[in-house]
Amino acid sequence: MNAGARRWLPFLLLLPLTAVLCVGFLLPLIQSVENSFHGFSPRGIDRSTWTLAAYTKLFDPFYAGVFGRTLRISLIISAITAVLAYPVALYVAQLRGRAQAFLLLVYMSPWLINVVVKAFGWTLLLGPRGTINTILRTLGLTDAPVPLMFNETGVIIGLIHGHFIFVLLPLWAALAGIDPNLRWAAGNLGARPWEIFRRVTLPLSLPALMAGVIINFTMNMAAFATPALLGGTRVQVVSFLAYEVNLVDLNWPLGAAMSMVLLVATLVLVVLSQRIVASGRRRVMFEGAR
Amino acid sequence: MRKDRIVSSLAAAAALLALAPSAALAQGKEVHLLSWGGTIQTMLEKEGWADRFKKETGYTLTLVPKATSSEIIATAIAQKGKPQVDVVLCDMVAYLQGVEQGIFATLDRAKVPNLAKMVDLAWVKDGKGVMTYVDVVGMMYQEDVFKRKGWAPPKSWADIMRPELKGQLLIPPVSNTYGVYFLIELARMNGGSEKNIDPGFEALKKLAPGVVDWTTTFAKIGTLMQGEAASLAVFGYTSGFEIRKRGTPVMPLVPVPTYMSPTVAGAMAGSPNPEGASALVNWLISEPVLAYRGERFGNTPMNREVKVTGENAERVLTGDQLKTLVNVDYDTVLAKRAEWNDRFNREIATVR
Amino acid sequence: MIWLRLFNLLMAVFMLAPLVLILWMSFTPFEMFRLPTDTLSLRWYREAFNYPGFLNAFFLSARLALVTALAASVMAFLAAYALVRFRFPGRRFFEALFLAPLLVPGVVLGIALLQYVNAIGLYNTFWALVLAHVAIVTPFALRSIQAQIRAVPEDLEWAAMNLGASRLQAMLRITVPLTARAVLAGFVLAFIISFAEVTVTIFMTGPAYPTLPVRIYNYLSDQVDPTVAAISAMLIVLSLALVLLLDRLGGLRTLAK
Amino acid sequence: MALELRDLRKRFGDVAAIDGVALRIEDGEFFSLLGPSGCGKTTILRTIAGIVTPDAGAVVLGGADITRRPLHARDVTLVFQNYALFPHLTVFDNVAFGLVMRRVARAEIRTRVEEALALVRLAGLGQRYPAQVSGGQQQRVALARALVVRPSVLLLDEPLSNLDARLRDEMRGELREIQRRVGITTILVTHDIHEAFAMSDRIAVLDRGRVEQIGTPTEIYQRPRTRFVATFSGQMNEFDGVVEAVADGRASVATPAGRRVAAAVTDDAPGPGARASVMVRPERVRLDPPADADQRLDAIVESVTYLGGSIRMVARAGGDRLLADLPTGDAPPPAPGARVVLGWRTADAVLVAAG
Repeated sequence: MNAGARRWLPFLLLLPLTAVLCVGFLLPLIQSVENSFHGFSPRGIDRSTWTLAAYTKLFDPFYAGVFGRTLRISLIISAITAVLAYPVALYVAQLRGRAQAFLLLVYMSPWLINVVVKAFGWTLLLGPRGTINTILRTLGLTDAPVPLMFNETGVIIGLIHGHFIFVLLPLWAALAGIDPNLRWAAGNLGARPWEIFRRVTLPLSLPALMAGVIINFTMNMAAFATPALLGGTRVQVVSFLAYEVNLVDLNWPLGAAMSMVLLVATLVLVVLSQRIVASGRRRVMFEGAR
Repeated sequence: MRKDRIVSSLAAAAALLALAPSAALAQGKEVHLLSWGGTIQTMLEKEGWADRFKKETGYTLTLVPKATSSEIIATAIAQKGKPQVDVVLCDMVAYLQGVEQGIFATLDRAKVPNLAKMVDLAWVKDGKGVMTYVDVVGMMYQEDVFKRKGWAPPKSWADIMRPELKGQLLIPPVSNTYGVYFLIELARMNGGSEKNIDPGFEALKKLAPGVVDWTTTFAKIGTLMQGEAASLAVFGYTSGFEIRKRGTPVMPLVPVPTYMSPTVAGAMAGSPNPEGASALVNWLISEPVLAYRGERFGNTPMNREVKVTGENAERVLTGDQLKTLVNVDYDTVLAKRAEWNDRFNREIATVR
Repeated sequence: MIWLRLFNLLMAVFMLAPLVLILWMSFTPFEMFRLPTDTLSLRWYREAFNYPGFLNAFFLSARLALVTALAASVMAFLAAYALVRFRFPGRRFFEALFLAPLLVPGVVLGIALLQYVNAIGLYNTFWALVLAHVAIVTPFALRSIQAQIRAVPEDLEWAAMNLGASRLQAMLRITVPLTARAVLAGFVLAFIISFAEVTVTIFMTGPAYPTLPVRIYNYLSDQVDPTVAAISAMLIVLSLALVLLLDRLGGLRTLAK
Repeated sequence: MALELRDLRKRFGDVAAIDGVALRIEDGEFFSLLGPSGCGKTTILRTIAGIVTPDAGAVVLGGADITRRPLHARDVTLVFQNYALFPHLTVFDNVAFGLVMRRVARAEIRTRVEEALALVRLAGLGQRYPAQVSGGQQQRVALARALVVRPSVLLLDEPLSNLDARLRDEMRGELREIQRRVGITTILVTHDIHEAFAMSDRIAVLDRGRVEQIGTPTEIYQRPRTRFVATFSGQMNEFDGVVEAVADGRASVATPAGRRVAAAVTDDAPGPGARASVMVRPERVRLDPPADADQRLDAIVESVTYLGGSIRMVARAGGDRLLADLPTGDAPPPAPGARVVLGWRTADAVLVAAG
């Protein structure tokens, strides 16, 4: 139904953003895709030859391993974030307006501080002689410092902290938007609180949770500063390696190929997960009908 | 209505925005220097050296600051063929990568008169660049910690292999300039060389489990040393002094054989302001600038005529000392850089 | 309920811990990132103001974030409107395009942008930064706006048009006011993200436009004094003040719809 | 102004929502589109308003083809089923919206909006928001908003369906009254026959995108032309069979059970040999029929239900089941099991072709 709207109207509305994205994103990216198919030597990119060398190099077990680690860490972070964010969203959603807004701000606060500076804050907190280890030692829980930095633990803590809000926001919006009548109706029909949660609240908030987790996941996959600063060389993720390859080796074709593979892999995963969610939602509804 | 108030305050903000002065680009009389933020930026912008340059030459000096030599050279290469900067100042190894990609012009002796005053060593690749000052690769250790634990202070490169230092080390990775020199020294120490780097990697592999972090920046080393997360670090000699000066009880030392880490300046080929570029390179290797670097940071000037005085003077290398420094085979380093870095990432970086 | 509350308190502590530490450390008398023990000092606040670069960078970042957030929220609104209200060929392509900047590592996008912007002669201009930042923040602004437009019954627009409004008038008089909260939320999110962006900006920004995060990043490359902690502390206080102002204007509750 | 629909067609995927509709609505007429949900009546209304573009056919208003005219330039206003009141505007601003769009002078807007609010008995509520008034009041705001611009045609999309029963009855009368006073051509979409009968000058009964019959309420109710119209417009006793003979404005149908039933017919009725049904409304069936009731049946009472205004009797006559709505009188109705005679006049029976 789109009478009264001329056929070009949607395109006219899309034009400004598309134009900006063309210059600010698409065309540079296309150039970088082109780079990924060129040869490389210490003398620079050889634009006269076309080759798949950069891509075949990525089949190497080492690069595959780095991709695997990136994927694994990203998934772990998203999973933990989802589990942690759900109760927080539940709590925030039932607060009154102003308290709600202030609490959301607390969760948004990691963005108010520069990543690099924040990393120094983490060093003071997580380092071998940092606040947490000092507390643990004072309580007599450990003798040797617990390694919380320069390993995956550090990266996971840092990224859960950094990307928490992207799961929390949509989830909170969905939970706050659920008609309380539905819960009352379920209770009225004899459902206990846990049942109400499982059969009404959870299924209704699942799409939002999934949307948040997907954004969170893609951000984890592309994160650079936090893994570099909290994980160091020991936790090599794709972005970190892409930095080294692009800047230290100056091998732009390989760097571009890496990001292309990362982009495509993430996109595929996102689309796949959306499919699974769609079929999962049908199942939840079916179960609910039983 | 309160919605109106939000809208009107947004509108007011937008109006302010339109009135805000946009940084207009001064044309012609401007020279762009692509280099580090940090101390260089402080020197130029806070301590008034950019104004001095303008007074002396008439050019407005604008710094394009980056965090690392790799970022500096990547920025320069991205502008290949259509550069927007005139002069690049960064670490030797990264600079040579730029030379290899053909982004630098040959310096003109007539337009850069100070070149005549430089030591012979300072010439880079037939005049594609010039070393301004050098730092040496050093170590720093926590005096208090060593005393407390009854360990002997380290003296030589070999001391780093001592078993009690396991879990106490901060070492720069091979992607870092100091890390490259350290790798070469490890190779030489174990009977290898730039051309036979395997012994170096074997030694790194032995060290790897005892490394707290493969650290690339001065700031991170400072923080970790201060928090006693580690007690021995390999890095630039001057950084050690800087950290000590800021109240962390580290003792810097320079083991023999000594490696220098030069800072190189040069002009971009096809730069928008070639005259200004020559003037800036000339100024960067001039006496006052290099004397300042020497006095403030203990950097050794490559200009023969610079006299360094003050507390750091004793750390500045003499002409004779300069001759004893290790000659690194830069051609090999350059050809192997990506390969070594790749190997480090594969074999060493994740070992614990 | 008590458990939920306790858990939430714990999470809030986790969220605020590094910030509080930085705040605390900004009062250190030492020249390193070190927590003050017996005395507090304001020396790093003085340093922050003595260093001309930081103040200018702050204003640049604020200006950039404001322009970016304005442009992004307006353009994201128009695009979201088209995506929600119309069925047309290529719709999914546009949706994917608007979300894609989220998926590309900043390092790669930064270098690609540097080359491209240099090639088209936009290097070292304010607008190059705006273009890049709009691309980066759009995915965040677009989502919530899209959802909110979907929540406005289409019949309201039809009713307006039926009463003589053109589609544009219907959009401006009906859909815009009814989605103002989401657009405002998108604006705030875009502002925050643009203001904090480092990875892409480091590479592509020219010398005339070093943003505050880039300044801080570069500053920490070979110095380590707590000036940046003082700056961060002031930023936290400033954003708190802004939030309170927004609350006075009634905007905070609109954020939390 | 008169409105004409010429062979209007619209498909949504496989479904023909409008399947060749042709209508003419006279100036000042109150016209209803009546049909079950999904019959295409709302789509027709939206096509007139310009929200839906038809695949074929034309909408002609006062002699001008407005099929392709953008909806904001049509001079036809619609009261939406859910009213579509703008939640962020006051009642006053909602009503004023169309006038603002027409760039009417401020002072005139004020007087006209106040007039319109007075017309729908909402004077004084102008500064409230839609959420602050009751459902019936919302409905009247929507009506005022549509009327204030003095459109050529007023479209009403199930305007009473969201109201409770009492309010609905009240509004029905009020709406009709307002329409008469303003004298505006009005099209009502509804699935409620009582609503359509009570308000309309004429009615079009729709089924699956097609017009089944157009006529006055009396014609629709008393002389339905199709089986669908007959059964949709109320209860019917049906006798299915084959037409035996047609003569003198009456036709007789033989049922498979051997019964002969007659009905009054017009010229276009099914001819001899056609399968058809004779239909009689229950209230036309009499107990102990008077002499003029020429159709008679012996039946046994099955059940009797007291409905207040009438008594619904279900009886069985051979294989046929009969409904009769009898007036409540002083005499008690026959008990279940009693033998009775039921009858009606041929003139009260209609003949429709077999569905």
